[in-house]
Amino acid sequence: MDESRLMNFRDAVLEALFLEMRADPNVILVGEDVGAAGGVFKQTQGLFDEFGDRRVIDTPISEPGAFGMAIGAAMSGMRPVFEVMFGDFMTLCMDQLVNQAAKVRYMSNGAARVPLVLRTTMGTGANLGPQHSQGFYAWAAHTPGLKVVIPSNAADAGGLMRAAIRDDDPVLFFEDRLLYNSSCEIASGLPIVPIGSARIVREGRDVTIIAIGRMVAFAQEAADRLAKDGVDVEIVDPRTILPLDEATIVGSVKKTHRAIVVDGAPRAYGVTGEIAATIMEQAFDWLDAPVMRIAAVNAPVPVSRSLEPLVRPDANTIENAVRAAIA
Amino acid sequence: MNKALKNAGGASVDGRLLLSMHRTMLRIRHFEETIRRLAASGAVPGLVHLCAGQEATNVGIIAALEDRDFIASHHRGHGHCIAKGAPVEGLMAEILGKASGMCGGRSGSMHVIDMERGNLGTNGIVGGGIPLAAGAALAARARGSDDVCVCFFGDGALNQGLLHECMNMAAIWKLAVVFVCENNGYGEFTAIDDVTAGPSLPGRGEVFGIPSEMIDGMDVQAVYAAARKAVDYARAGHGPSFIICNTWRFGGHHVGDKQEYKDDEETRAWRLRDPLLRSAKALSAAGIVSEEAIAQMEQDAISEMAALADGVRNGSEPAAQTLLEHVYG
Amino acid sequence: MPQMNLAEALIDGLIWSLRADPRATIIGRGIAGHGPEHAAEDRLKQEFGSRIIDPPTSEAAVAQLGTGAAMAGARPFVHYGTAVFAYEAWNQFINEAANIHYMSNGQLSAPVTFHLFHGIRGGGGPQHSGSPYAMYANNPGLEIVLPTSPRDAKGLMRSAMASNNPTIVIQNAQLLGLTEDVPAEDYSIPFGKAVVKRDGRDVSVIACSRSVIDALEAADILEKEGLSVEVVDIRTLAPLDVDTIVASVEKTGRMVAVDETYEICGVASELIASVVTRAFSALKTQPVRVGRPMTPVPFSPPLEAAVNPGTQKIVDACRRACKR
Amino acid sequence: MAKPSHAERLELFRRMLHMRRFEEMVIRLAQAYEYTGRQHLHIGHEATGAAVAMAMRAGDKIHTTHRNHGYVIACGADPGRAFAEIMGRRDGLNGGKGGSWHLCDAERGFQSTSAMVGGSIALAAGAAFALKLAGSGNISFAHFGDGTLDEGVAYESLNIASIYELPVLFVCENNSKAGQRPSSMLAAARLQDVPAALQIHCELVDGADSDAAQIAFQKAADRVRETGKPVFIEATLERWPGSHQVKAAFPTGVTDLSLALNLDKVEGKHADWIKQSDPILRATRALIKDGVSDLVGLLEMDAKVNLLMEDARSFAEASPFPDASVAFTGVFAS
Repeated sequence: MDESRLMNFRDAVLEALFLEMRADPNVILVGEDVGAAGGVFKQTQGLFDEFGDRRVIDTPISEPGAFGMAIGAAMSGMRPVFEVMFGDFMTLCMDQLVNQAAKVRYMSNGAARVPLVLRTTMGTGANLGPQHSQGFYAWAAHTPGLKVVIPSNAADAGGLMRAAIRDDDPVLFFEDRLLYNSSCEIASGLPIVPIGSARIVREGRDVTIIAIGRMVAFAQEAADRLAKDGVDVEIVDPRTILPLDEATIVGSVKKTHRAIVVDGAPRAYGVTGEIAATIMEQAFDWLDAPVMRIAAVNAPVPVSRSLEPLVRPDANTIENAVRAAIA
Repeated sequence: MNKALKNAGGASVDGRLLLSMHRTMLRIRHFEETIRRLAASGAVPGLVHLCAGQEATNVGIIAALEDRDFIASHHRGHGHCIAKGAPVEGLMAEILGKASGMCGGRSGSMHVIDMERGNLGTNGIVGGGIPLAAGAALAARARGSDDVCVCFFGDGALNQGLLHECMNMAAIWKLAVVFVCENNGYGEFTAIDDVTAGPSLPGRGEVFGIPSEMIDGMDVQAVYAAARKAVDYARAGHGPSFIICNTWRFGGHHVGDKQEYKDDEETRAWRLRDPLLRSAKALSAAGIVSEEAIAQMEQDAISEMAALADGVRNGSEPAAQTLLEHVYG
Repeated sequence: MPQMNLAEALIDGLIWSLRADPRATIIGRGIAGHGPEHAAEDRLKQEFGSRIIDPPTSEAAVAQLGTGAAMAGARPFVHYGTAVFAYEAWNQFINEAANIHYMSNGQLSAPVTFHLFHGIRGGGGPQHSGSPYAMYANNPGLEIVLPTSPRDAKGLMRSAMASNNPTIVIQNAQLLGLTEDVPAEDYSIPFGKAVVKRDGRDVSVIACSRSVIDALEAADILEKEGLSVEVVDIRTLAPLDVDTIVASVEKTGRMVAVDETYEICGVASELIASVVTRAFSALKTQPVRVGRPMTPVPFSPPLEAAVNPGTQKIVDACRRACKR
Repeated sequence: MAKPSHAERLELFRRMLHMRRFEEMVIRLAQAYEYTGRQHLHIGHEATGAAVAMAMRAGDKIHTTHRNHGYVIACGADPGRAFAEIMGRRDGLNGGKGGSWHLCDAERGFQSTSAMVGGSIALAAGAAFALKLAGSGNISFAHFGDGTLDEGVAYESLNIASIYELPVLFVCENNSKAGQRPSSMLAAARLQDVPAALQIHCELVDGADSDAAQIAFQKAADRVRETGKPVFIEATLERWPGSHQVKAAFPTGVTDLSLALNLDKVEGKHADWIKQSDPILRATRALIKDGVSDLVGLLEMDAKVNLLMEDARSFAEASPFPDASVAFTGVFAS
């Protein structure tokens, strides 16, 4: 009776919104063009028709004010899903995010809470340039009080969105736009995926690749190629950056003795450094080689078709890194 | 005792209400005086911003609210907390960072949150409370409730983009928000006129079609009357209002500020307009209570606050092992 | 050589910058803070009063005022009293100032200096104790400078004002009173040069900002136990001088990375990841991180002390690294 | 001020034609190359953009929003290099690093285009601040759409420009449509009420009327130069039906100047826009009616512009993609 369905990333998140909004009248959606327009990436289609303008709220182009308002609504009993059209615009919400949302529970000694999801898109690959491609999750992960989720596939995206909406703390939910049309089999009922648990995407003996978001797909491609040469790659998808499932990552590295961390966001002071430092602190004596990092270069994202792909890793860079690591 | 009063501004306030507002203002004044002394003796960690002089705006506005309504405050917010019903001992302990503080010593003066009484918190960020207040009103609208939310901010926040954004959204969605600017003439150490453009401050609300007025913030009856109107308007679903209360802080930006930027003559003139003198005079002139009774009320407030100081000062500090509690739920 | 405290040295660096370049201008006040050192600012006001403006509390627009002016040929110095207030100008730092030189393919640059106070400062509480420099450094296009001594403060400020890039000088407010001899004449200290503050044999402590001072104290304590600690001050987060750090770690064979900011995605993590990649085989034991635990900074003094990665935690970390 | 001379009116029209033919070529390029980035075309805004550009003097600065192509062309940028930039090519204005949203031609005072809503208005205030400091007598221009006033930073910048008396001309292109879902959700009855409340002088102009725009922007720029204070102009525009292009197309057809004298022949879904709101056709009619030129003369001018755009396209197509190594350069100025 439990039939799985093929569903893409965008639809899985949308279904999660439908399910949670039906289940809890306190869940509201707030953002630019999320209402009758159905979202600029068609990611909120149908919600306005079913839930109306009291629960699906179109805001002016006033990110700081509108996000602060969502925080206030969360403190007063709502569970808002706040949508920031491009992750780059999250910069406009930083004060509200860091100084209010992340701290309210702690400052109130637990009396107040901010059950809120900030949902935003990111990613290179569409020639959108320096102000519309950035993934800013390292900042969020540097902020206690927030949770940071980066799904790599449709099933996780839907399941994690359900968990995020049910969570009593502010959760940042980063969606790579280039994954929106990627599909996978999803079990009936869209099972909830718990926040804070990594997934071992593929088991292997020779090297562990820890890949973030869309990089998981590149890592799989590289692993398939390497398998033909007898190189057995293990891939770990952390799924959540904060809290990070250190046990799964460190456990995998203790098994393979080699680690490569792959991320599509800038390397400096970012997630690859965090994961690499964690491994080196906790599994130093098991390591046969230093942890390698592959991440976006330290430059803004250029528009040009020839330049843009150079900014972030892909299957080739990952494959080359693995070959270097086991050499 | 129950007769209506008329003041010079034409606002009329029930005698019992005026008496109760006067008592709350006295408690705030002497609470702040106690904190000032504690700070001077080194008992208060960090910076503390006192509201003495601004009691009428704190009390007059909040008196027009019901218990279920919300407020969002700012860094000069002890008076708002007390007027909304916060336990003064817990508040004092919080300001001193003690274990028995309302927020367990985590927040200090600038971040006191009191959800039980609908207080979204004092706030360390200029304008930070404004969207929180609008959000509480948005939540009320989503719930189908007619709860009202007041957001207090200082004149420094008048130039924050957040205010512009939130006034706009409150106007287009008819949110039950009352925007209250406590204009004490100085944003930190800068005179408001030096940094604030435009012919009129109410004009900044009127742009959005929001009923806006500027009132004497040293007159608790006038403040109450304006708040009554704005709160009723919001509760009836008509949307936001904007009240600018002209007031004065008797102290500096924070305890220890020498206030060299203020003019002595101006300071003296404002001192004469002390909101407590004004309400005391109104109470006795109308024969609500005797002057002796008013003096006794003040003594009671002094004793109440002074009695707390030693106990709070000697209270235990929070234990280090509580450090990581409540980062997440 | 005159003695100056850090606040005075900072102001001295600014004064030399304004003398050297008529395009330099100051937006903001309270540059020497509001503590006991605040009077240092008076010299600046006396000499250059007409080149200082006092802006409204409009953090976002003020950042952009500085950036736009820089793009049009001015060299503005923009002061934000407390680093956390600049969260309101985040978009302007990251999406505008940091990108413009690259986006315009070098046609434009934004030589603006943003000056912020950061750090646990005693009762600052959750909203006034923030140290967001690791977040800035995650973003390409910004230079991040963290002075830890009066001499450095003057020379680095001079370089910041002369730099053609958007530069963030982010100063731990508790260091403003540090005093030492500072050359009276004009000089500058280049970015991207870490400095070995103390030579040692057994373990390298790599630190920045306030943590450098704490590390030096820790080194004194450990010396009495017979442990020889080398302390490296990285001085600029971007550009980061990896060579000097690697050389130190290769010499001692042990590494402790210390920083006042949060551990996760913080400075210490980046230092370990980028240094160990190069010095892996020289390392005798695993690297150790010391940072702020993942909680907002509480207000109450004992709780505040518990989050500060101060001297004792550095001492413990060095012992751990040396297996003592 | 004096009414513009025939020569000035023709110059304005010439720039408008450049802008229109440029954007039409962008559509063709997008069709030919399945270009994946997005662009925001400036069609329908030509009178405003050209009038602003003509009011600029050497040394003035302008900051625009992402709907910027028209402005950069009106300011005199090389269309070939602009096409190349939009296509991400080596010889683009920004060497392929900026793209459609961030065109920059600093030599001509075209400082930057910010794709962050509200970005341009604040940057232009900063430019005005620098120009005032330098005492050059130059002014800056801020171009933005009606949605920008929803942003707090716009309000902060207007306040700052007012209190510091900064020489900046705020150019607001209001193309929101009454009765439709507005791009602006401002509660204010009129956009100008916001700057007016901050004591900034305001003007309103029909942005599709090239003569009115030319006079209004010249007058406003003169006023900024004379008083040293900001001025805010709202130019009202009817949104071009292809304004939000998901798929590159010509919803109102390729512009045909001769239609200006045969408006009754215009049919179809967007006939109203073509008949009433196309600034190019309106200007064509006015120039002919006032005897400034005749249709033959204007068509000749148009033919030259078309040739220029063809050449520019060839230049851009011939330009290679940039070498990979430059992706990592130019992050910092030296």
